[in-house]
Amino acid sequence: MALNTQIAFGLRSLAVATTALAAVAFAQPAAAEDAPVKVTFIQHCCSGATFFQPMQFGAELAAKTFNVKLTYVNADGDAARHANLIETAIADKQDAVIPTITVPDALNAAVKKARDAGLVVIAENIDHPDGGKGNAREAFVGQDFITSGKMIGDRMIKTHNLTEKDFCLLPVEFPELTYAVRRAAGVQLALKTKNIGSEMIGTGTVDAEALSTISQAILANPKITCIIGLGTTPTTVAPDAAAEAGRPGIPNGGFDTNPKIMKNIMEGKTTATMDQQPFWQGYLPVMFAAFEVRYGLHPADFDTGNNLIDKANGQKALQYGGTFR
Amino acid sequence: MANATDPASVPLFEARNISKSYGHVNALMDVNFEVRQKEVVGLLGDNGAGKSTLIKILSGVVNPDTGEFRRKGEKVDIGSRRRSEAAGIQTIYQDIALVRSMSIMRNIYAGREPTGPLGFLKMREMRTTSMQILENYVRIAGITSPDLMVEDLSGGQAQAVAIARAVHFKRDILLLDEPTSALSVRETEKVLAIMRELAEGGVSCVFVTHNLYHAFRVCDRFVVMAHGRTVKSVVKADTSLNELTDLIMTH
Amino acid sequence: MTSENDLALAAGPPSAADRYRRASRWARVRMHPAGPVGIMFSGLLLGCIVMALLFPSDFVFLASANLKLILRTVPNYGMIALGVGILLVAGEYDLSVGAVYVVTPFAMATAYTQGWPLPLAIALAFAIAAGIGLLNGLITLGFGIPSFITTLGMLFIVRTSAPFIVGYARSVNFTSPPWLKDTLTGSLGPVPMPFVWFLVLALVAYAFLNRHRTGNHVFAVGGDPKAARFAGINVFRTKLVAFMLCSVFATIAGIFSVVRLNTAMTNPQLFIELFAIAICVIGGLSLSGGRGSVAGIVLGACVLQLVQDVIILSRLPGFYLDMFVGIMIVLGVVINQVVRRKF
Amino acid sequence: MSTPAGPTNAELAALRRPAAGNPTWRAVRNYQAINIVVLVTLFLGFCTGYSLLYPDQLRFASLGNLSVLSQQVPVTAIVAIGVGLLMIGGEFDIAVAGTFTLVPFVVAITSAGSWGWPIGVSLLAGLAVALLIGLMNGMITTRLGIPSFIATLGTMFFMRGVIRFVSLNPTTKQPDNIAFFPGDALKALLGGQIIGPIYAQMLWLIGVALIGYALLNRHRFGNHLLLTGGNRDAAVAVGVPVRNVKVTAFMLCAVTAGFAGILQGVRINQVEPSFATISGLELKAIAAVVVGGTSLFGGRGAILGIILGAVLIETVDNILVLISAPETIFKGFLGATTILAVILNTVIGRRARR
Repeated sequence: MALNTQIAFGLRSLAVATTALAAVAFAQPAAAEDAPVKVTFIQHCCSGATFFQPMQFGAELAAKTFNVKLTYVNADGDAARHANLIETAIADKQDAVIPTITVPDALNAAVKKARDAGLVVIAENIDHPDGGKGNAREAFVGQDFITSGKMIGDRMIKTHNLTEKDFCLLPVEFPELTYAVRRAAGVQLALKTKNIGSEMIGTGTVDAEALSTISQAILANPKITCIIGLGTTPTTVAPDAAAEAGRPGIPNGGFDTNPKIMKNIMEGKTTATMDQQPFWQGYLPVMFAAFEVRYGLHPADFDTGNNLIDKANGQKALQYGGTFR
Repeated sequence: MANATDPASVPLFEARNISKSYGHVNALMDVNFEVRQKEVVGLLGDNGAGKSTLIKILSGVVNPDTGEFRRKGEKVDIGSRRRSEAAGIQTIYQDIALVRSMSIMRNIYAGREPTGPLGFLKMREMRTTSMQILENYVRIAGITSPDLMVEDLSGGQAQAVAIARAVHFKRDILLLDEPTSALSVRETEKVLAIMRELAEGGVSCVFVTHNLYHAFRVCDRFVVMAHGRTVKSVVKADTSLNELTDLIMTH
Repeated sequence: MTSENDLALAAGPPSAADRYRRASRWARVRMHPAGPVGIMFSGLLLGCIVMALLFPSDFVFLASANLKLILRTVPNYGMIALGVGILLVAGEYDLSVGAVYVVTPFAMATAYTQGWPLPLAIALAFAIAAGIGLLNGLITLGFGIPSFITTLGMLFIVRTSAPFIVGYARSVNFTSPPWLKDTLTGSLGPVPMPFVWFLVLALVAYAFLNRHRTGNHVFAVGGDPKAARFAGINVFRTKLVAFMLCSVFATIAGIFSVVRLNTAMTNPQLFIELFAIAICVIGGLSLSGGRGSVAGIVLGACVLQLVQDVIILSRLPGFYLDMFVGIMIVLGVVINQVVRRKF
Repeated sequence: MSTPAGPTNAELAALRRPAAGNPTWRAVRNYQAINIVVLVTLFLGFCTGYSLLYPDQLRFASLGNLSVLSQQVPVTAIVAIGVGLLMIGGEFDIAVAGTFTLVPFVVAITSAGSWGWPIGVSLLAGLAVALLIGLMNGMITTRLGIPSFIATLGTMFFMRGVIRFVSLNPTTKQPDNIAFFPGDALKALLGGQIIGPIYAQMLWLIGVALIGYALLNRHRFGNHLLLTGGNRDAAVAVGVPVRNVKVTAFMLCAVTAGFAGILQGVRINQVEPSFATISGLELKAIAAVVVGGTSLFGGRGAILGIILGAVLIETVDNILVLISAPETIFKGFLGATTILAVILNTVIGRRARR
């Protein structure tokens, strides 16, 4: 041990930053009863995005609770990097890896390799379209985008009595991302039952710009009588956009929660939002992994995404926003 | 040596025993150089003779290893650009040291802007004065407004503006380092004429050039350098173009 | 025409100066740094008005809601572009503005919700901004490396700093006092306050760049650092000031956004830095420094927003908005070149 | 070219005074990319040494980890070589992520389904598209005379739209990922395991690097490129067709980006339209190139340096994963690495030249 420290100290002068980090990471908890379970958790995109905060909070809470050594990494929306991170986890002799199956064909091989190497693989947030039959992941914790899209669509139709005369704007940060594509498909499934038309528009992630883009779209198209934001940014700014376009009170709803969306819901500016409960998507897979590795308990699929939040049940979501919600 | 008590014979500026070496290379060895009132001095010599180093030292960009400077007999320090300027020395380079993308007026005042409270510019004062400068010091045709961009001027016009700027700010010694080598024949004539006018008006010039014909036409005196030393200092009346050429060639 | 004593270049080809003297008022407009973008803006505006009058129901450009919206939106990128523009004139880039725009108001909102008095929280935001600008400048100038690299690195460092310090990606409710919200985002008569503030900031930037000593130095160091140094200008200090101003302007824009949305988030706001540079270049600023005008930046921001507005109002598929923005950026710069070259 | 305001002959002579040590050592010291070679060697040496001494703490040098690196690093490095060559010519390409995505899309679409082209033809079609993109970037930049930073910023946004269009799923009318299974032969050729942790991508990188080296250091084009980037006026003066050189560099850059995109697509069996938007590949590539000692202003750079720049960036990232560094720190580290490496390059470079 002393030798180890000495060498580490000597090398530190070579590359200060690297060693400093290494020192932090190598500091293992002293003599735990069980060895910690090593888990790599891969968030698929968007470092710094507030949506993922409850997820990370959940993962870290579970790690603390169940003596897990957690490596939380971000694939930056790059499928190849995602595959790399899974393979790195295998090479790093992790006990479990928790990926997001954003790009199924890209990750199948890596997931299979991880299973073959004896790792527990639990998917979170986005699943293979064919579920458990699609690849070798053992369980999935997350939202069914299509079902949840249909749910918010149905809710908007029901609350606002939308008919075929209505028209829905579906703003989303990046229209080509998986969540956008599948949520849009779900929402359109609901809208189709009433023959309601819809149109997607890309807003980007800059809040102020998204606000303007949506308002302009409302101005340009007086047919628009309903807004369903397919991601956090457009859902957040939708009511303000309607107001700035001179048509406050256009029915609007969407996906995800954050303090601002919750505030809008409680103030009645937004009808409802589909909460996919990212806390569970962080907490459960880590817990499942720890229990399977330690006790051989087999995990199961868990749909976190059926929590439709409106004014009636939003108080807690507002209260615990940013941690559990 | 001149009698120090006779004010007329005291040189305007003197550099004594200047030496400068870069590593093992001696760029200047024990050089003496002086500029008198109302004269144009030609500083001649082949490449590597030490002219540029001397000019850099005089304009305060480079510090000599040894040596001292006197202005009108009094010892002065010219160890930085500001001190050199304070000693009345201004340098004009071949690649005209004006900001091409700025107007004439802003160039003239760059770095010494007249300002009011909070550092805001006195625009009216700047405009009128710069127009006066352009009209008084060197009458430059084609320049109708101080708001013209320098990049829109011809090389000669720009060089004239640079000279006007230098003269306006009370410099009485102009170092002109190859000021004409980027100019057309016609423009070169103008700049040579400006030099003569300036000397007669009380601003002494040091003219560094490779072109002996130009030098011979405007200079009152010649200093020939070679291998980091001054080889000869001679007034125009005592020499000829051929002699100067020989001097440079043989060293 | 020319006397013997005169230094006229009698028989030479007419210099640009001669041509300038003879140039018409129209040509002088085109020669102004903001000329091309001004022409572009006027043409675009005229076209929009004509179209709106021809098709009042399909193209609702003149609806007061739409006009207000444009005025509300222009300042978003416009304010950032003012700072980026000043720095561009000084001959340097800042890619870190996109991160500063997010992080400094986030710090302000966090401090405010933790009970700091508002002025102190705002001061904190500006202090951090100035610090980042200072660091950008010190690294760039101290080590003599390209600012493109320094600020590219800083973009990533600053972007991750807030989530790193608070431990998670976060969003903070920022319910500002009504007076602040009204002054920043209300409206003055029919004109939205953000635009009023944008014009005020543009005036400040103009006063700084064109009427202040340091502004004069900014033009000089950007145009020709060697000549500037020769004229006795402190290049280091001048550029440092420009770096700090750039970050400060980004922070102002960020505070407006946070007050407008009542929320500060750590979400990365992608591509802001690139849009800000695009606005400057459309506005006639040179990427190599030394040239440009505040009017150009203001008009550049207006043009970019107008184009976006036209695309959405004319019901071109919003799905391909990016594509039109891309064409617009290239076209804007090309028009700039063409108009100027014709002179 | 004479520059009278520059150093005098005496100063130049002083600079030329013989350096200490023997000629080989001097040649090593004067090599352009020496700083990055030393830096990467030290860094890799440290990581390898540590992981061999304490394999349970840092599994850097394990077979599995090296396999990952040998599949990932070449892709980044190949993109960086193209971007680097272009930067040596004095220009930027901000649109590489678009090319990287669009080209494999073209290959995947034309080689499957109703198109059904032979894979070889599809590959050529993909590379032809890359050439076209490069030609477009180059023409906009050189013929219209606008800065490449802005020109390619425009084409970046433009290509996003194009990618959204070509990626529309005919049934859902939404952009979608496309599966890309080009057959075992091509898979082995472009991404097969050669031996141990060595994958085909490594060989392709070596191939591209050799071509890049030959072009840059052993071919007239390289000379023209260095001259164009280093001193455009001088290049024009000696009759170098500056515009054509730049357009060629743009096309080389697009082709390498497209080829890297194909390598990636073959490896992960899928092409995703979102990559063009959020990957940030353009900035990562520029970072790798300048970390490798290439001058941002053109005229200076070495292929080996560019590759090592990519190696450094990818390895630092890999190490951060292996030591379980907090997620929020990754991008910050990329930024810090970039700044520090460039400082190191310039400062040491300046000192060596002094």
